[in-house]
Amino acid sequence: MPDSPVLDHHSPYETPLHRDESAIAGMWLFLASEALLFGGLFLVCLIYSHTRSAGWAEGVRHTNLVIGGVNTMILITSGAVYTMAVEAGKRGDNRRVVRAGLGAAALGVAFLVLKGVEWALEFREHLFPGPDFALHGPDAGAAELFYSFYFLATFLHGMHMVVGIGLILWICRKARHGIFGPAWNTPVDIVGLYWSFVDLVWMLLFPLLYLLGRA
Amino acid sequence: MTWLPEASAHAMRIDILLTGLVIISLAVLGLVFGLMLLNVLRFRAGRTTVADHVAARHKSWGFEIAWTSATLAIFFGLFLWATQLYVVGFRPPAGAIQIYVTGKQWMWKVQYPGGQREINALHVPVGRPVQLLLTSEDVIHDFSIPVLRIKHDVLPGRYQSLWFTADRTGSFRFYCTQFCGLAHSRMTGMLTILNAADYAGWLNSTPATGSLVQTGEALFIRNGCSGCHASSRYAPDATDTSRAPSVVGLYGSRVTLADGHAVVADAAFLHDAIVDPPRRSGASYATEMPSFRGVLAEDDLAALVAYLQTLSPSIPQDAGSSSNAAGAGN
Amino acid sequence: MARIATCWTMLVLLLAAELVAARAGLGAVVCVLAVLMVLVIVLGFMQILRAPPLAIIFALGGLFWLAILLALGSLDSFTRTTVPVHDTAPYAPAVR
Amino acid sequence: MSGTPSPAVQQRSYLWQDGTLRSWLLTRDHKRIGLLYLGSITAFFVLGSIGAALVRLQLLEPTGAILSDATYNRMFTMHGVVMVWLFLVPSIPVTLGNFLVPLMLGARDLAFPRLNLLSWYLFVASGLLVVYGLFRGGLETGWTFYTPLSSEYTQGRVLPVVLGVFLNGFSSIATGVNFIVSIHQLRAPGMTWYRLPLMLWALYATSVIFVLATPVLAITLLLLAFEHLFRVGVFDPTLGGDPLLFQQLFWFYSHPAVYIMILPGMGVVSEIVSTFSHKPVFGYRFVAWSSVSIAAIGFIVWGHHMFVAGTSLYSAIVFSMFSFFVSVPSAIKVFNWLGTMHGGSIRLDAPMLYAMGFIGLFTVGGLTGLFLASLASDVHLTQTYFVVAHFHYIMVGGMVSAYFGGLHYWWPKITGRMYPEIWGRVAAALIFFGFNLTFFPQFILGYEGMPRRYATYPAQFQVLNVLSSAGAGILAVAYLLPLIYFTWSLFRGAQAPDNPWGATGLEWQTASPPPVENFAETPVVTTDAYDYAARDGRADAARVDEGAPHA
Repeated sequence: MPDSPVLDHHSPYETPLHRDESAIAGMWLFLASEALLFGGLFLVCLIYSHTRSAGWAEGVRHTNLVIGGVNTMILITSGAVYTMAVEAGKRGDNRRVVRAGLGAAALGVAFLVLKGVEWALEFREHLFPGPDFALHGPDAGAAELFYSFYFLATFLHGMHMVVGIGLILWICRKARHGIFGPAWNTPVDIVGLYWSFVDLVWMLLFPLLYLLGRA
Repeated sequence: MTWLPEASAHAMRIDILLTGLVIISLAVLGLVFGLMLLNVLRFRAGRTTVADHVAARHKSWGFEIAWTSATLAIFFGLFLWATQLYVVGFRPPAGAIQIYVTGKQWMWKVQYPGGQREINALHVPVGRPVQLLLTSEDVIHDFSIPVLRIKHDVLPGRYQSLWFTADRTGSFRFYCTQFCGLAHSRMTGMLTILNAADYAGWLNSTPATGSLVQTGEALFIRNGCSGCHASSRYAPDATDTSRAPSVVGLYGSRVTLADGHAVVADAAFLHDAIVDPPRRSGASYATEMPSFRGVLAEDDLAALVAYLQTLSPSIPQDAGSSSNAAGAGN
Repeated sequence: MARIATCWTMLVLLLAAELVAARAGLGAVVCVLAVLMVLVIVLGFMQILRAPPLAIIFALGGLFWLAILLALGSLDSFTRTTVPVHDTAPYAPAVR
Repeated sequence: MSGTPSPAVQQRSYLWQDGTLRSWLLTRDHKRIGLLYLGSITAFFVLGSIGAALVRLQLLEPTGAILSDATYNRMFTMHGVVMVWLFLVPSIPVTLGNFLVPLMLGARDLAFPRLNLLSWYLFVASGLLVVYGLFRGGLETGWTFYTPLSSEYTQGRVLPVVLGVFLNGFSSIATGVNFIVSIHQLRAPGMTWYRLPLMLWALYATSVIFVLATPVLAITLLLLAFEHLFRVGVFDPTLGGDPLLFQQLFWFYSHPAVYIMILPGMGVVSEIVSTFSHKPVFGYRFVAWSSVSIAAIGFIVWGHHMFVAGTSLYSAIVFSMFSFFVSVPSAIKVFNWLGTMHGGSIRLDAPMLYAMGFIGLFTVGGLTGLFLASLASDVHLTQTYFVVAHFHYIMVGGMVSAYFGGLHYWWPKITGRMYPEIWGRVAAALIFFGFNLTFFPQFILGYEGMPRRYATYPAQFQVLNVLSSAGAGILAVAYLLPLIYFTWSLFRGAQAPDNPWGATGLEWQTASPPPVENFAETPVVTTDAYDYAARDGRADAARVDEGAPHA
């Protein structure tokens, strides 16, 4: 990732624009790769929610819809707020980048805190798969499969959130030194792509974990 | 080294397919190596004038389309041929003898419709379709019978089916071919294909469910004894004593204990050894045997000892002369 | 600024619609709404149409391979007939 | 034989400018990163070979000659894991690829130089984790980590090994992203797609697999780690989970990974065959697009690893058909290489010997692949030594030959020194012979039914196993030779000219070894790749300028 508006003499690029376009394209390629990372999880979900639908739905019914819904709202808002930082970066308004960035990061932290509360509740209810799993009956096995999926999916998404928050804070630190301008704001853009992607994954996970099969 | 026999009509059809593949492969290999050699001989540097580069470049389309479509056509033919032989495996004939095979680290347990059981051995009659219903108690195994050219993975939690009609008698090996842990290479056994009369005789002479010996064998497996003690005469690991002494031929043999004196391993010795494992002199094993005091009831111990006695067929014993003969409980 | 606000509103509305559809038990509708939300994010927040053309190629490529993974990966599970082993397995040990 | 290079060369070369350790470890120069990779994967190659040597020694006797069952299982697991992830997958892309991609493009560096360095550190960290796991406790699951053996029935060090392979994946993804963006964005003026050297087409296709398949491996391993850690998870059969789902996900990566390993080899061979035939590659566009189609079709054939695993009939038929399709582009390549040689002016230097070895052995590997793509014969042959022989023909006979061929071919460019030609040819011949002696008997063993991963085996298989082990001994010596003479040439080899082979690529138009900035001025490409007429014309013109008689 480029770290300054000017090209040094070893840079492989001819012009700064050429460099910035390459960086953005590279980020999209990385996101395509990330999509397949989550793709493996979606495949697991796709298969079990059909072949073991009864127990899977039972698992869905035991997730905490209130916290899940609030968290979805938080992420939508956080994504929107960070997109404002991207817009501010394009104008070269470094102070707004910092403010919007910190806002988005704070919302991200709120998401993680709520997620933690949700996990704690689930642990207390013995919803973590294992010998003392709370649900019983013929479909309990599939419900445990669901909770294995649930915990891993939320963990993986949470890890992406942590990385994303770290990246946003890094952007804020850079912006405080006022280095972004209309000519060069690629890092703000790239982190925005990543943050929106984390958002996007949650928009898919939310129905899979909380909605499909609930009624 | 003898060439692998074909013990079924299906095996023969597979061999014909393989022969076809070998012939095609040899033809292609001959072509590739031949052309390479010819090119090297004919066009070595200094032997020819430099070729006309430009002319050679634009004539390639005809060749490309020719060899692409030729390979495609050959491959599609092969695909159809091989698929039609594979589909057969999914259609077991009605009226096949159904034999249940259970894989477990690291043995094969076989049960017949009449209740007969054996370990690491499979007896089938010649000329009649046999369907094996395979499952596993732990990890994924694979039941492979090379002479029949068939194999199938054995998964925990569900049945897989493997069927065949053997057409010659004899004894052949079967293997576990899916890596299943420590003693994977010892998870093999013998397939014995018998003619109809011998098969009937074998079924009659093999004890069915409920005999003391069979109870003992089940206990021997379920309590984990078989994990360390080699117990099968069929498996190639019959002499593996790295973890614990083999119990094949143990009954009636002389055992030297840690304190130096030797005893004959009779029924009482076996009984006490299970409850309170003795130390042997000069022996070091990878595992140490726990005491089974309180774990096994006396009737369990009796059954175990009865089973162990069958593993020393040459020694006269109270419970029949071999595992194939009727056990004490009958 | 207006663009962001519009997108945010659309996302919130879609989320509400999702919840309603889920309550009504319309699974397919929920899936469609989720895909719409993804589209809003990709077009509105990530502005893929204003990214270099290369980015669009990469995104479509990722989508294509994701489709392969999901389609061929689930092919086996959806066409398989499984005979489960129940507790009454024929090799139930003779004792206990 | 001359001593140290002249001061002028030293000053400009990437090797000598600022030779401190720090400058190497923090370098962003793709050429130096390539060399860092070269050093690390050589170490892992040696480690993996030791595993192979122990395995072959063990199999000298039916009851197992030297190792216990447990140690044997750990050794073949170690051999598999180290060779696949720490040698074969990275080999050509990260060493030759890193070195050559910018040079062939006419660029100063890769698109993301710092990402490139990061990928090396990730690779080293992953290698250390894997080695830690394999030697402190060991792992006995085979490199395929099938559940539930790996998750619930092993005491082995699953977590560090799996975490290592996971990290290794991110190193691969970083490399892939870097290559793809570089090839799209950093082509020199005039370097159109159809003027790219075929090596770059191959590396581009490889990178696509890196980027799109590796993440699926990562998530699979994560699911496995979860299951191993908590003894419960999505593949757990006791919950009604499907252990085959692990295999689906695993092979979604691991089959394309086979093409990660072989495609760069094909690229190298295309370069070498063209250079040493002094003739453009026959059917350039077909070879180029066959790389891309191998990468694409390679994604839809993974199910052929599971024909006896208990998948559905439909799935088996679909995957078998696709598997036949994927061999068509490979066949196209082989015929085109032969077409390239036809009518050329062939020199049999060491790189060409390796390339011809590749063509022959890869053909054997590819043809035996047909036996395994055919459903009915696969049932008999899969999970036996036939499979072992088949993929070693592709991976070792093909891929490692190409890797060595490429190393010999570009060694003068990388180091500025020539390797001893006689020894290069001897090693190439010895590798070919030793390899066939090692692995051909295994085809027969497999047909006879000997299962793979067996620490002990029935006595009837001993003769062929002894032959195979003898071949492995020869192969070991043959692999040591290049290690020795390459090291020797670093100090005593003759100074390499800029273009020792009379090749056409841009990398040959700069100095040997190249200067830090690769090219004194950005090259402009005016001709197709492999345009020997243009190159010879330029060379003739240069000779005329110098007053030499026109040939």
